[in-house]
Amino acid sequence: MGMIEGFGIQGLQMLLVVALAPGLTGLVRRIKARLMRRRGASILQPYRDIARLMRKEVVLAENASWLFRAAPYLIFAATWVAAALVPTFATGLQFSWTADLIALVALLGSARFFLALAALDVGTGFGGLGASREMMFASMAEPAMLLTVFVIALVAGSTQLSTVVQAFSGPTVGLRVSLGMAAIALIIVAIAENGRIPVDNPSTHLELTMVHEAMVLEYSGRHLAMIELAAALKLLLYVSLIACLFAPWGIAREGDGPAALAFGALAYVGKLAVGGSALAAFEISVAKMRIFRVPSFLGFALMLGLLGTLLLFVSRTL
Amino acid sequence: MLEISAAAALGLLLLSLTAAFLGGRGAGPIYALAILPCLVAGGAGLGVLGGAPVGALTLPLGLPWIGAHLRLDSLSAFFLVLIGLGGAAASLYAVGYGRHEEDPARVVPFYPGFLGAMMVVVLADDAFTFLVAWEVMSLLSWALVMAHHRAIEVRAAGYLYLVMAAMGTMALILAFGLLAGTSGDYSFAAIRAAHHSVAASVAIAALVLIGAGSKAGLAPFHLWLPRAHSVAPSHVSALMSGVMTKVAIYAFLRVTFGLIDPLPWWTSPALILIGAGTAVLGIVNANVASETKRILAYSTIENVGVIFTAIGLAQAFAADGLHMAAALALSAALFHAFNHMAFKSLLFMGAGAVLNATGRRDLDGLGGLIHRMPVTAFLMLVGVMAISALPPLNGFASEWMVFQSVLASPALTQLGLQIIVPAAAGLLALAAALAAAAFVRFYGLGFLGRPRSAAAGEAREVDRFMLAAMALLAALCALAGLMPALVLDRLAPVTQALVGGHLPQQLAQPWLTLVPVSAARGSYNPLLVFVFIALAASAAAWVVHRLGTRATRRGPAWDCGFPETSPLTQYGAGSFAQPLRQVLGGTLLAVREEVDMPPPGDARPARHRVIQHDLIWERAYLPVADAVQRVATSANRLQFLSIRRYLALVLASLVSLLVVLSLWG
Amino acid sequence: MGHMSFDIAHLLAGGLVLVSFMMIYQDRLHALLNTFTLHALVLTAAVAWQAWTQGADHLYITAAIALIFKAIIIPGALYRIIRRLGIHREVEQVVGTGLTMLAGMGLVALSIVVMLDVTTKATAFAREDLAFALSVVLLGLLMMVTRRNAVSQVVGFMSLENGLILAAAGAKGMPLVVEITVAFSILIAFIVIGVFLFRIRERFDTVDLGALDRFRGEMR
Amino acid sequence: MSPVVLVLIVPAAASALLALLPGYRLGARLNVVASLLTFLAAAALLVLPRPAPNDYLLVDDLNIVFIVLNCFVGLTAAMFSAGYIGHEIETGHLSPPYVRFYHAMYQLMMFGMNLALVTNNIGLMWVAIELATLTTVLMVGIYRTHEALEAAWKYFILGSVGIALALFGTILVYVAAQPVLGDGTPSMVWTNLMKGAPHFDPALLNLAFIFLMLGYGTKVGLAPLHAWLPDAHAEGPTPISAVLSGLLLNVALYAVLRFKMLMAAQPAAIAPGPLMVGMGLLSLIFAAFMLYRRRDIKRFFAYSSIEHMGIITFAFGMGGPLANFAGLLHMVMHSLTKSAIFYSVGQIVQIKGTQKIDRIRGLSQSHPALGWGLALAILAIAGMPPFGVFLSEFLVVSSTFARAPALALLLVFGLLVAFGALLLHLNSLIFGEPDSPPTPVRISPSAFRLHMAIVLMAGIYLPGPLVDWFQNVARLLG
Repeated sequence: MGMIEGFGIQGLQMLLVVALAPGLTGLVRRIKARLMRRRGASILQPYRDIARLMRKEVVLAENASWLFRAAPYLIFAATWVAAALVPTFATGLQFSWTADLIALVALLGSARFFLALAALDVGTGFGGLGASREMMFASMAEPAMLLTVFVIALVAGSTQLSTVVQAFSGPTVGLRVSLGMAAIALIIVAIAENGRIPVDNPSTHLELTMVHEAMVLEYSGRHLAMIELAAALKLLLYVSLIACLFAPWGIAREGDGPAALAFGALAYVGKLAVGGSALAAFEISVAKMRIFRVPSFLGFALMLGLLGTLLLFVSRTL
Repeated sequence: MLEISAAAALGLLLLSLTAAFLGGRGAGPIYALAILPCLVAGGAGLGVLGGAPVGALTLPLGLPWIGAHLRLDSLSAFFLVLIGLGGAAASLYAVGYGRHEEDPARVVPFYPGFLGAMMVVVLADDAFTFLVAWEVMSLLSWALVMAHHRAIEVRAAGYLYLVMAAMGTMALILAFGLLAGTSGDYSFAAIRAAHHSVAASVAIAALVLIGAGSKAGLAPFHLWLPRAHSVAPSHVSALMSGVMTKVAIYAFLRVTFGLIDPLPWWTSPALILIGAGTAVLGIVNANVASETKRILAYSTIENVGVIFTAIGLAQAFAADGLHMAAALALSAALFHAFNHMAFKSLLFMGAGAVLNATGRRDLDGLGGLIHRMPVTAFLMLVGVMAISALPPLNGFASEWMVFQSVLASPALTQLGLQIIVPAAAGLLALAAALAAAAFVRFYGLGFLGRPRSAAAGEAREVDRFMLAAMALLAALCALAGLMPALVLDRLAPVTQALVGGHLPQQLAQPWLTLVPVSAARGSYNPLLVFVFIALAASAAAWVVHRLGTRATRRGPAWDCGFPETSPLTQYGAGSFAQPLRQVLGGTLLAVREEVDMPPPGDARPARHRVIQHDLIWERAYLPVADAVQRVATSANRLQFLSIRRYLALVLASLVSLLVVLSLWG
Repeated sequence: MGHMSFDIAHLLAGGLVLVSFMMIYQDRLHALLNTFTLHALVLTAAVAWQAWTQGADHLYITAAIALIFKAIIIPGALYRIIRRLGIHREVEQVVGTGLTMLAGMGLVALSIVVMLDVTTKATAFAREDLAFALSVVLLGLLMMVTRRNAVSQVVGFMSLENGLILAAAGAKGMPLVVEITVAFSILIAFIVIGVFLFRIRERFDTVDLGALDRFRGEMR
Repeated sequence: MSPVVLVLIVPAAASALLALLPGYRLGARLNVVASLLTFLAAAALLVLPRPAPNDYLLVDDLNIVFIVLNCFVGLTAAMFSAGYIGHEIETGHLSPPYVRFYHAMYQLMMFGMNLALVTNNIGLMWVAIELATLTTVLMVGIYRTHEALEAAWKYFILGSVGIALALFGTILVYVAAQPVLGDGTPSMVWTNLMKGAPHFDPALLNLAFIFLMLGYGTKVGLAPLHAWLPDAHAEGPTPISAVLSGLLLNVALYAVLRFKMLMAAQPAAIAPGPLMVGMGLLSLIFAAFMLYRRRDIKRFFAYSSIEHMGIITFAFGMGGPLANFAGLLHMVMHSLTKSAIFYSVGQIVQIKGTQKIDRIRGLSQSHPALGWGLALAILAIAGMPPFGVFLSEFLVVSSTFARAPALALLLVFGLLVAFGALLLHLNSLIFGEPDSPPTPVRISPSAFRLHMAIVLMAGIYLPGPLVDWFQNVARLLG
């Protein structure tokens, strides 16, 4: 593959994820609304929201520091770079080797780190509440995710996502208990990390139940737009990650022609739609849990991840 | 090179004597003078890592019949670089920090000697010289810890520290006793030449683990560390946490990878689990501690745990003959040691700067310092990002390497290890995530938000020496994070010597990517990640500012419409820790919370009390202390007997000896 | 002659052990001092007999010292002390007489076992003597341990020392015996003076431990 | 005149002279001068060719260590004593007649100890040790307080019983030697005994050794025979505490070592090692625990002396070139360090007017030189480098662990327990808020500094000839 072409695909993918992310959020909201017998807003509503926010004046708290103002961009950038690393419709991206799965987890961690710091910056009670809960969730979710990464990497012999996807789409992997566990763990982590029901409620503004929203309470205008976009990107990232790992069908290989690329893109959009619908369906069928039930929910993921690694060795040595 | 570094160490020791004669006067020049030998020694170490010949030297000192042997090989050189860098930065910092010392006569005379002793430890090539330097290092750092001796907790911390240090030294003496046998030749050359049985090797390794581990802060010998590190003057805390723990790691590596035959594989699970357990234990405590320097000290325990886990991995791989994997794990351990030196020193210096500016070390008395001390706050942000293992800084680079070496575990032949390694990796992942939580709390409460005390509200930025030292270390964190190849390539001779393999040359990889094994296995390019993030962030900012608006207005905080003016309504150290305390503290800390809620209509305030226990302290340390005291009390009755009873003792000993003799004969 | 001299030496040494037992048996100070005088007299006889059989004239000096100092001066001084302190009829054993006697028996048996087991090559003469001397030493120590009163402890110490003199006299041709006797006599004189001057009685041993603590300058 | 004779005559003559001379200043000076002369004579022994041993005097590699050390500490203690006594007279603790008596006794004690060390005759050795004991008894009781008399009395009675036991042991050695070496003096001469030892009755030697070990062991201060030692150290004048710890214990130990060599020369006899090892360990561990509850600073360091005598006895009991070397070195280092500690403590007690540990606080704040000096000395005695005690402890522990791990573990246990106690009291003595304003120190610290300099030097650099000599002695000890 030529250099220019590689850059092109890479750039295309980066733009694609940004472009699709609000759409996915909108889709989920829409389906949720329909399932609850509401009409719901258009799928495009998140785009409109973001555009509107961008044009609005920012109201900064008096004692907000530069960190508060820089954080939205950093959060967005980190999430975006992470999202760009996940193969969406094609593997063998030009810069896929810059970071692997572990780095991807860490990039998301960076975004969260800055978000939590920003939440503490103004010095309100809600900011601290959100940040402390978020970090508590993260301290369970991140190791769970890393353990699933280990399962995947041990099966595929690599932490490089392109390599992993190629390996998984090949015939050698087959069906494995460990991978199943890893998939469930990853889904749980995805729910928690994106602040979906039952862990958090993305649409709540009831103070005591919120986590993510509590952290961004002081943001407004373009800053809030960046954060909303980052949140949407994160959801997209997780869905694409789960899709490319556990449903690697249709992804264009390195060196495939434009037809394969087009098919890959189509398949990708399809997978997003399916993932979004599944999420929506799941969200309306469960109730939000109490805050201190969440750790055991995430602990379950952690256990699954650990069990996955253990079973991997047991089943292989048997 | 050896001569130069030995001269540097000697120079530092002499500087100590000079300072002792000056009795606390001339602190600034002495600290400034201490920088030079550190740089020289660090340079000499770099020289050896860069291929200068290994030097050896015998001085007619120490143990009379063998003399004092010194040797500078690649392992020593690496740690010498570490000491040199950490020491130079701490000394530069101290030029400024030392001005505010209330009683410099209790700090300055011990400080250069402490640095010098650490250098001698890594240079020593015989057991006696090693132990003397080791103990002098402990002793001088103890004296430094006792600098503010008027506070009872300082004395208690110093006591615990030196007793634990003595215990560690005893373990090392026993280990060297086994190593040298009865011949009395304690030089490392003779020890290397001797053969040790497997049982002896394992016993030696266990003793060294106790000896070096207690100095490094390995659980369950870690309890002195948060106490002592947090009460020492801050530049000393930086050295103790950043550098002295590394000297302890050096000791462990020196003995287990150099002086004894390779250990059997079944010793490594113990090491790995102790390391991983230490990491989690340390960082959980860091999450609930409420003093800045104590949080940092607990985090040191975590990082030491990570390093020991990596060393355990290296040992497991080496025992299986997997030299490449062993080299990867060992490189990860050493790289992490290097990184920890950089960011932990930086963080302690920052905590010291805050202490200096506000007089507070409790998070509940800080806040808002990002406005009052912008430079310190920025440098500390680099530090907390590095220690929280966030890309593209150095903490993540070494953490990443540790995980990469975990992923080499399928090559291991023992099922037990195959199972334990990922489990330990899970613990490390937990520790890493908890570290991020701890440092969000640390930074968020300390530097962000509104000041929680008048002192924090009136803080002033510290002087340029302190800032320069912190800036240097922050730059080091960034450099080692963005171009890990610069450090990793220097490690090749070390890993080659210790485990017989080394990583491929990293500087030669395209785009300066970090490729430990092969590109297909996993690679990470911090430079590009950094560039991407920077580009993405600035592109986003540009687009937003271009398409949207730049308008900004300042107003009161929103806070759901009910902004509260008192800074005490912010989250504090206890409240931020509450979720994690609730989740993890139940078992690890035996936390209990008591809420006293007045009935409706009652005007008295509600009370919330957290009862927290350190189980290791209560179940392991206090019983020992109690037992000693009990025995002492009952033995003490013998002080108050009458002469008749003393005579009865004499008669009893005489008769029993005679009976023994008659039975024997 | 050889047999006869051995028998007499044996008899006298055995007599000394017997008197030691009598001393342990005494529970009144006055009677104890009387018995000790007897102890010193038997020692004098034993040493004089050794001087005669060994032909060692310097042992006569030892015998004389034993007679004059131990049988006359010291008991006399101690009589005065106990009368002045008014304790001459006091019962002051810590352990009951029977038990003490039993322990004494054990000690004698022990010393005989140890000695007989041991000195197969030495002359029977020295061997028997040493066994008895060791018994006297141990019994003296036992007496110091089982008595509460300073005076009877001094007596115990002196009987211990008598055993040493017996041993030294029994060792054929041992030099410095006289010097040692003199040295010990000085020691005992010191002790007696100490008892006399400082009224050690209450400090030597007392039931009141609180008082002891005060004296030792260190409270519990 | 041979230096050996001088070592004996100078103190004896000085004692007589001091008994006659009035005036404590003159007496103190003369005391120092006499000690200096004695020390010079002892030093001359090192250099000059040694006299051949005769029936009464013997100078060999072993006892020369003790003699030189003895005379050196005797000298520095006399120097310290001069300042100390001056202060005691000023404050009225002592009256001039008592001081005259004190000085005379001091030299008499030196005479007794030197005699015990140079004599070639085990009977004379016994007499000399008794003499040294008696003189120290008198000096311990010199303050004539209840406590001092009590301590002196205890020392006296326990010492007398010990001496009696030692005498019985000496008689037994004679009885064992007499069939081989003949009647009379030859059978009590050390050099003859060593030659004849292989033919002695082993069983008699066994019995003798038990009595000698217990008898002289009482003087060494080994548990459970130690009871006199803490009180005697605590209640006597501090120079005498220094001399007791630094010298008298060594002299008794010397006697034990001599008889240990004798035992070793007869292979059929029981090995003396286990008994010494056992008593050494018992003393170490017992004293280590006793250190915790001490409230009197001098008694505290007295227990530390018991602890160290335990270590030394242990080392000699283990035997072998490394352990013997270590034991010898440890003995020298302990003497120097402990007497230095007592010099320092003497000043502190005079400044603070109390021996109670909890009334002495924050010395590093109120008297920096004195406080840091004491801190260094305590750390030195606790076995911290770069002081000499560390070298010997390192050798004892490491060499023992390679031979008898269990014993080494016990040893380490005792050392750590003792370390904990030493540090505990160091913390309260040296650090914290001082409870009284600084008062000037008047006694010159030269004796203290001299000792500490030597101890520091030994920890870093031991001169080659000294090492050769010590190694030679270590070989002699077997």
